[in-house]
Amino acid sequence: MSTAVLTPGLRAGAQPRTAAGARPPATVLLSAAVILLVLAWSIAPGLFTGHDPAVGVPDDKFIAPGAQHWLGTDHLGRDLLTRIVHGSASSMTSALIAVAIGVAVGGALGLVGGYLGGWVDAVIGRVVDVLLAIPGFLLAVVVVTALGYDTRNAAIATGVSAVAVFARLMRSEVLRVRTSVFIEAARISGGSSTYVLLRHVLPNALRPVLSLAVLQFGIAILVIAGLAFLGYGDPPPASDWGLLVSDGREHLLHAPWLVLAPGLVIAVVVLSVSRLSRHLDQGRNR
Amino acid sequence: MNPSSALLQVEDLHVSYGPAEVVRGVSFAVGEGRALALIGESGSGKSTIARAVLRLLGSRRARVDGSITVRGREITGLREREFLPLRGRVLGFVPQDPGSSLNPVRSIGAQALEAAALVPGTRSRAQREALVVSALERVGLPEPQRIADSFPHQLSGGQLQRVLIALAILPGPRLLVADEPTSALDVTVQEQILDLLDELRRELGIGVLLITHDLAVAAARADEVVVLQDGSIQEAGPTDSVFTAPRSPYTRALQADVPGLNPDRFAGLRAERDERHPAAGADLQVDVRGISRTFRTREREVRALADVSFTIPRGRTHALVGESGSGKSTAARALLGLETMDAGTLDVGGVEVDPSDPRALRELRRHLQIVHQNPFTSLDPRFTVGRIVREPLDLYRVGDRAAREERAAWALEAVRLPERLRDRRPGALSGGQRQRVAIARALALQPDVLVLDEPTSALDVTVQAGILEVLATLQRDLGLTYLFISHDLGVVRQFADTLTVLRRGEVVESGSVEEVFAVPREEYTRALISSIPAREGVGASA
Amino acid sequence: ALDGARADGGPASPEDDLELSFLISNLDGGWVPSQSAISSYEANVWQQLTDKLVHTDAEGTVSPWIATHWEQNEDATEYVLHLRGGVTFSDGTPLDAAAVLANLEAWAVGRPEEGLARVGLFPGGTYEGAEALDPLTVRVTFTAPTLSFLPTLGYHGCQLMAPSSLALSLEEQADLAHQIGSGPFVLESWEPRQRVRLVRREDYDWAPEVLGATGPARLSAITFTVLPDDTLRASAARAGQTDLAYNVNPQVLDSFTEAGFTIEVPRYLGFVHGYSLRTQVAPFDDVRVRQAVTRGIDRAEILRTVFTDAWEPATSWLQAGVPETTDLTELFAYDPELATQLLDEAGWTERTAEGFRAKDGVELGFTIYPTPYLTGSVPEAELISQHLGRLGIRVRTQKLDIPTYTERVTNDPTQGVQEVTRSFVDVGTVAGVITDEGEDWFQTGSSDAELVRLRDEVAGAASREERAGVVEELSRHVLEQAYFIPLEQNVQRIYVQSPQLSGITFNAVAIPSYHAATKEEA
Amino acid sequence: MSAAATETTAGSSPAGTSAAARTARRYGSFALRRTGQALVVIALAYVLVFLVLAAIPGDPISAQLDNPQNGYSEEEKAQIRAFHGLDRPVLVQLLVSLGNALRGELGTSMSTSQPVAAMIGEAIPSTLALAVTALALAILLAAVLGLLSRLLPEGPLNSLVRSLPAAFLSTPNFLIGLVLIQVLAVNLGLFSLVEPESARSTLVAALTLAIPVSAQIAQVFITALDESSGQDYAEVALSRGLPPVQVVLRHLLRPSLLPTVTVVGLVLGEVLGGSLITETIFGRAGVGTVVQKAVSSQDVPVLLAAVVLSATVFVMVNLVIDLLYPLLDPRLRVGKESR
Ligand SMILES: Nc1ncnc2c1ncn2[C@@H]1O[C@H](COP(=O)(O)OP(=O)(O)OP(=O)(O)O)[C@@H](O)[C@H]1O
Ligand SMILES: Nc1ncnc2c1ncn2[C@@H]1O[C@H](COP(=O)(O)OP(=O)(O)OP(=O)(O)O)[C@@H](O)[C@H]1O
Ligand SMILES: [Mg+2]
Ligand SMILES: [Mg+2]
Repeated sequence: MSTAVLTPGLRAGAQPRTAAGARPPATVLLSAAVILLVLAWSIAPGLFTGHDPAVGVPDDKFIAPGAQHWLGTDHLGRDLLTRIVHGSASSMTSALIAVAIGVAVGGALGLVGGYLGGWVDAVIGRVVDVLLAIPGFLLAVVVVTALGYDTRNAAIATGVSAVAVFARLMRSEVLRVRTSVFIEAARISGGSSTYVLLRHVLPNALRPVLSLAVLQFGIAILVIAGLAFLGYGDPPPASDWGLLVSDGREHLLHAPWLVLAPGLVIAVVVLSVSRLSRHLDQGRNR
Repeated sequence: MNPSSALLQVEDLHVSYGPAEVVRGVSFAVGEGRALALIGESGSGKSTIARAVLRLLGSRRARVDGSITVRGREITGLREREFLPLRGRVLGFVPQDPGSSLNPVRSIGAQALEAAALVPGTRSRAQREALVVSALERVGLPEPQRIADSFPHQLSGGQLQRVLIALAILPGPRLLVADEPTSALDVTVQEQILDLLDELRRELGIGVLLITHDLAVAAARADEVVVLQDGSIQEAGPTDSVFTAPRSPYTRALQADVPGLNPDRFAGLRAERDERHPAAGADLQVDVRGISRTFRTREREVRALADVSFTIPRGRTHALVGESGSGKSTAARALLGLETMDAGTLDVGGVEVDPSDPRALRELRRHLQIVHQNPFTSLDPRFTVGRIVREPLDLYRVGDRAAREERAAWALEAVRLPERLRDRRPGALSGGQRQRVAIARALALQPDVLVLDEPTSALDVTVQAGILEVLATLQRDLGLTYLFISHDLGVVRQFADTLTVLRRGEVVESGSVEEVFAVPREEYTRALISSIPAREGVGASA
Repeated sequence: ALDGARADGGPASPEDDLELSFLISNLDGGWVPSQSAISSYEANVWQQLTDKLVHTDAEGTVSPWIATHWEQNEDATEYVLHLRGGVTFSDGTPLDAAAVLANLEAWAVGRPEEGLARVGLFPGGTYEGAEALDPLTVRVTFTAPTLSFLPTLGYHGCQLMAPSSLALSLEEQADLAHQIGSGPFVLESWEPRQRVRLVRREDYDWAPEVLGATGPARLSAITFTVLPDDTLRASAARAGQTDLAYNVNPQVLDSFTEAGFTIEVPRYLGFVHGYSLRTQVAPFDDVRVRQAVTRGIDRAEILRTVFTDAWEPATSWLQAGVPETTDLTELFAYDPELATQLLDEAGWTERTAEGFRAKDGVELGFTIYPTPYLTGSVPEAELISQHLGRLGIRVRTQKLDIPTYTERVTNDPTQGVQEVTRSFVDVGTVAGVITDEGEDWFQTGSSDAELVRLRDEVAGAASREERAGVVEELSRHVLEQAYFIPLEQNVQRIYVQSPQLSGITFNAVAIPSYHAATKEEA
Repeated sequence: MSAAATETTAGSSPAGTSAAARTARRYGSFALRRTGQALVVIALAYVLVFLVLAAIPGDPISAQLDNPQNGYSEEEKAQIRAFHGLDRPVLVQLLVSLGNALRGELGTSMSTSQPVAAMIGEAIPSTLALAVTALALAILLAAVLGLLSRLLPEGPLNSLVRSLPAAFLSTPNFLIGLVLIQVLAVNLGLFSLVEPESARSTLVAALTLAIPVSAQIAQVFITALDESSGQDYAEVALSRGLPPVQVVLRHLLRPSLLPTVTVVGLVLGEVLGGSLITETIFGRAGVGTVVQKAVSSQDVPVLLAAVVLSATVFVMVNLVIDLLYPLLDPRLRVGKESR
């Protein structure tokens, strides 16, 4: 207890924000550009390449990257860049599906568990523990086995394996928000339980969940690529990025670009996504 | 004072974090065995100066210009390696928050031995252990060995602060920089620590640079005072002259806002109120009878309230006073029906509060609202100011939309928040502004009773004075009834009509403010009253 | 388990210490001879551990091995085999007439009640019995003319095992250590599904003359290591970490040739690589669709793109090496116009939104499951899908692994396309696959009278000359009906060999023998 | 438990003894509770995986039975299905299977007829070697990155160190593996592809797995170090004259260990899951390969056992980590003895 005369305790947080509106760092802009490019690839692949992704010129097989084929050609003479561009839609949508499942199912579980508490929370908590205990990739493999091999199912499997992470984060966020004074204030202002949950708890808990969703989008690309690599994705001539690496792998010895190019595209996209996610996350803490 | 003999001499110091300059041309000197107090509101640059002196700004991307000399040696240009021997051995540091200033996962002894190892000439472990024990004894810790074996979380704040002082004086520094060394501690402990610093200063001839926000501390403990505002010096000089004859308007304003120095600040407003809403014949708005509540957790049992009773007539202010954990907030929450009581009844506006009946509670809260202590967490960061204030009106479906807008505008005006802030979110408001928003929200429903749970204790004196003024004016105009919770008796004396002093959930004393202050019956109350800053001599200007 | 202990005991001289390392994709088939002797994988091991009665080479020529000479009666129902003397199994028991009788019994009849199947290709249907005329002479009799008997003795299923091994139960036989042969190498140690190590048998002296070497093998040991991944085996070979890598992607072979490696793509007797079509399954119930498919495939482009110069075009549905094969290329040569015309005639004239042909709202299309047994079958299917796509046929491809393939394709009668990579040593085999008195590849049952007639004539032929004519007639019928779509000469086994290796020979079914092989030290 | 604790602390003051005993008893009940929870999670994982796998259409036995070439009669098929328990309702199958598992019987593989325990048992050493090496490498890598991020002065080098984890995490591990094989084995001949279980090969495979895993540990470690370096005690230690390196080693390391150890437990899942791809790339005959084969042949008993084994390892390691917390952080030692 002190005789507060001039403010004790409060730190920099007391100052109104001044840095708001500053331009994001260059790496973030670059990441955003990469993601925009890939989105554009997914929406209108035809704009970016003049080649056919499925039918190549067989006599032009294994041409090394150069002026004519920027990323070279594959074993059937198809332009690799074209295949990557055309494969992005499938890679992106499947990652989106995975994240959507994770956010929707995991978010709902976390929200309900965190807000209601009690036995509901205990039951949900155990389910989440179980999902968490099974290594994610293994769980995805099991689920995709049960559903059948194709990219959509791989996406669903990836989503299922991400449910636990989202549920946990959502729950802890809800717990954090739920104990905030403004929640009590809303109750005192006459808000019902549902009103408080939907208008105050959910929106305030969502931000970190969304930034995790962005991060998870990148991870989903990797997991789905991994599944495709093991052969649990769409069959050829689909050109999912993981499949491209998996196919190109047979030619690693004499046409290494078939592995490196799609592999690096995956890496760059995921890196951009995670940079963006980190930026969003910082925005929250600022 | 002869500058060349000064222990620490700061000359035209400028510090900026990035583009923002936060210390502008500050100069002062601390001599051997002398104490200099650096006072100023939050963010005025006090800690920054301390860090500049100790060269702890390294990791903060700060630019430092000007000159700092320690015993005549310029230190601003020194290389890190050359400065290292000065740290601890010449310049000691006592931090503000003892709870977080010791590594929680290492024992006190381990950290003390590490400090002892830095003292030149201590080779053997036994020597170091002896040093540690004697330093711990020197700061008045009775069982040094037990202390050394403990981990920080096993000691109280006062003990920890003593440990930190012991660690600071262990290498025999010439100057101690103490950055708000007592503001995290209880009143009674505060005095002991300050006494200890005084004693060390006298006996060992150590110079002290004391940073504080507490004018009373500065007045009582320092030889000289430097008043900072916004990084520049407003006033500097011997303590007596600064406090008795402040020259700068800022210092004068500062003094005027200190509740303890101006007990009658709101006397005028309250007199008008008494005229408009005479006390005689006013019905009881709040009637609390014999409430008790005990919290039981796995670990322990806490008696938060034990047979507490008080009443508040319409249009008056009742204060609940007591140290932290004495049950003040629990009583307030009980009134709002947020907490069930083990025993006793609470009536608000003649209706009994029943926490188990949601509809009755909803009805109750139309007439009874609360303003929370912390303005930083009591507002939804995603809502705009306008929407926050309108929310209770929307939820209670008061009038049509236009009427609600109007009512919200009225509430914002009542707390003197400028119109332009309506579309901002809490993140873009200062603490004082946020607290006004919280009050406006509580006012929007035009309740009869407001519970104010330490509404200003997180705020600056100046801001606090403004808020209290708003509240006093509202009471005068609307005849509101306040339950005012505070641990600051200075504020209570200015603002409340009656008070109840709580200690560990029990009523220690109650009555009208005048009576209690004039003749406190209990020792506890006396200690609380004596902690109001310097009334004798200094406060004469009020 | 004997790892490290040399079987022959004596110290080997340095130049004698040549070891061969062999990388193989799997050894999952187990070691019961009737189950795995004809496997593309285990056969590589069996061939070094065991001998055969005769040697059949890639042209189908039969030459002596354990049988030094033989006689055959007029109508090919009775054979007398004369055995080489002094041959012993590695456990010391003699390989004499009694042992041969035991083996014949196992090949022709087996012990099905104990789970021990007979050897599929051995003409068990007409086998009557065998007797020992003396310790080194055996007479084998058949109920009907059986021309395939002699060449089949050189087939990898007909390997000579010690009678003691043959007598073991199914479970006991699963242990490779119990399998005693008379071959140039003997087992030293093995780990299930991972590794087999063989060492030279020092007293071996009965190699077939055609191999061009006598006495014990030149190599002192062979280690077969399982590395399931094609790319890894190729990389290991390229890095010089193995002498031999089995089955790599044909498309990487050119780069190996450039780097000086020897590539062996032994062709064998059997069917060419191709698709057999099930005529009960739409759209293959229409001969015009089948013909359009076979005419729509640009085989030349497949050869250029997917394979190397070592591959050759198919000339019939039988490998060119089979003596009875004649060039029937004109019956299935690439002719997109003709294909278009056939599809139009068959009524597939509607078009779907994606541009594929349709009839009565049903899209014209099918799925190919590229066989996991053959590297290169996936890109090949992709190309075929492109070729037929140009005609308006939608061809989906789905890559499966071996077990799923077995379940979803081989065992599923509703799959229209079956990829064929089958070997045989005697053309008589075809009689066993084409109708319901056999595997009924085309699902015609006995409905195609012509097919039934040709089957009976092939099966009943008593002379090779007479049979050759029937085979040509049969082939013509199969190709005209487009029951079978030939793709290219089947190369089921690809051996990438280090340039230091030499003296390797392959038999009729492209299984290598390392008896005469040697290796220059690098 | 409490009795033992009392004995070991005998000799100290009576008050101390009872406090220590109380602490020990509390720790004991905490440990028991956590262990119980862990067992429940494992059992639930079994049930969950069983139910998911029950959804798979078909099984190897039916596939074999339904092969027309085998020509089994319906009666024979039913008999054989009954023998394998395939005719019973899923819930009964689950209970039987769970009961067997509790008795340590994992059943036999549907595709190879080998005992599941043996199949997985043979594969464990390879995976264990891979996982342990990978985890050790990951921790090492993360430790180096974390310490560098604190010890290097601010500047491009420090930024590089801090951006490495994100880059590591973004690179698909199959890409890393393939490149390592190409460069280290094929181009430089540093290890033999023919002996995937050799020490060198294991090291490279482990590196493949360790890179993305280390990134996650490093991220948490760096954040934790940054966080503790922003704590008052770090500044106070510095003001006492402790050299910055010593501040990092003595004051920042221990408090950062708690979140780091936690994440090490969590990334174990990545290690186990990632071994699937790594084993495939390097041709190792580990549990991952067994799982792959089981997946493709829909060999439910094997898959079930492998997944539950992974879950068990995960849960157990995390249990141990949970039980270790009080040792790492005295604040978590239940009960405050002195004040
Ligand atoms: N690391 C930093 N980076 C940027 N700005 C900073 C930093 N530290 C402090 N500031 C700003 O510098 C100004 C002075 O801060 P300082 O901590 O010295 O104030 P103070 O007088 O000690 O305040 P308080 O009484 O709240 O402790 C404030 O406006 C603060 O927001
Ligand atoms: N929900 C609860 N469960 C357990 N103990 C509680 C609970 N709420 C309050 N307490 C305890 O009851 C006592 C009184 O708490 P209360 O918040 O009323 O104190 P206070 O006087 O408002 O203190 P402060 O000045 O710190 O706000 C404290 O010891 C507190 O720890
Ligand atoms: Mg400060
Ligand atoms: Mg309180």
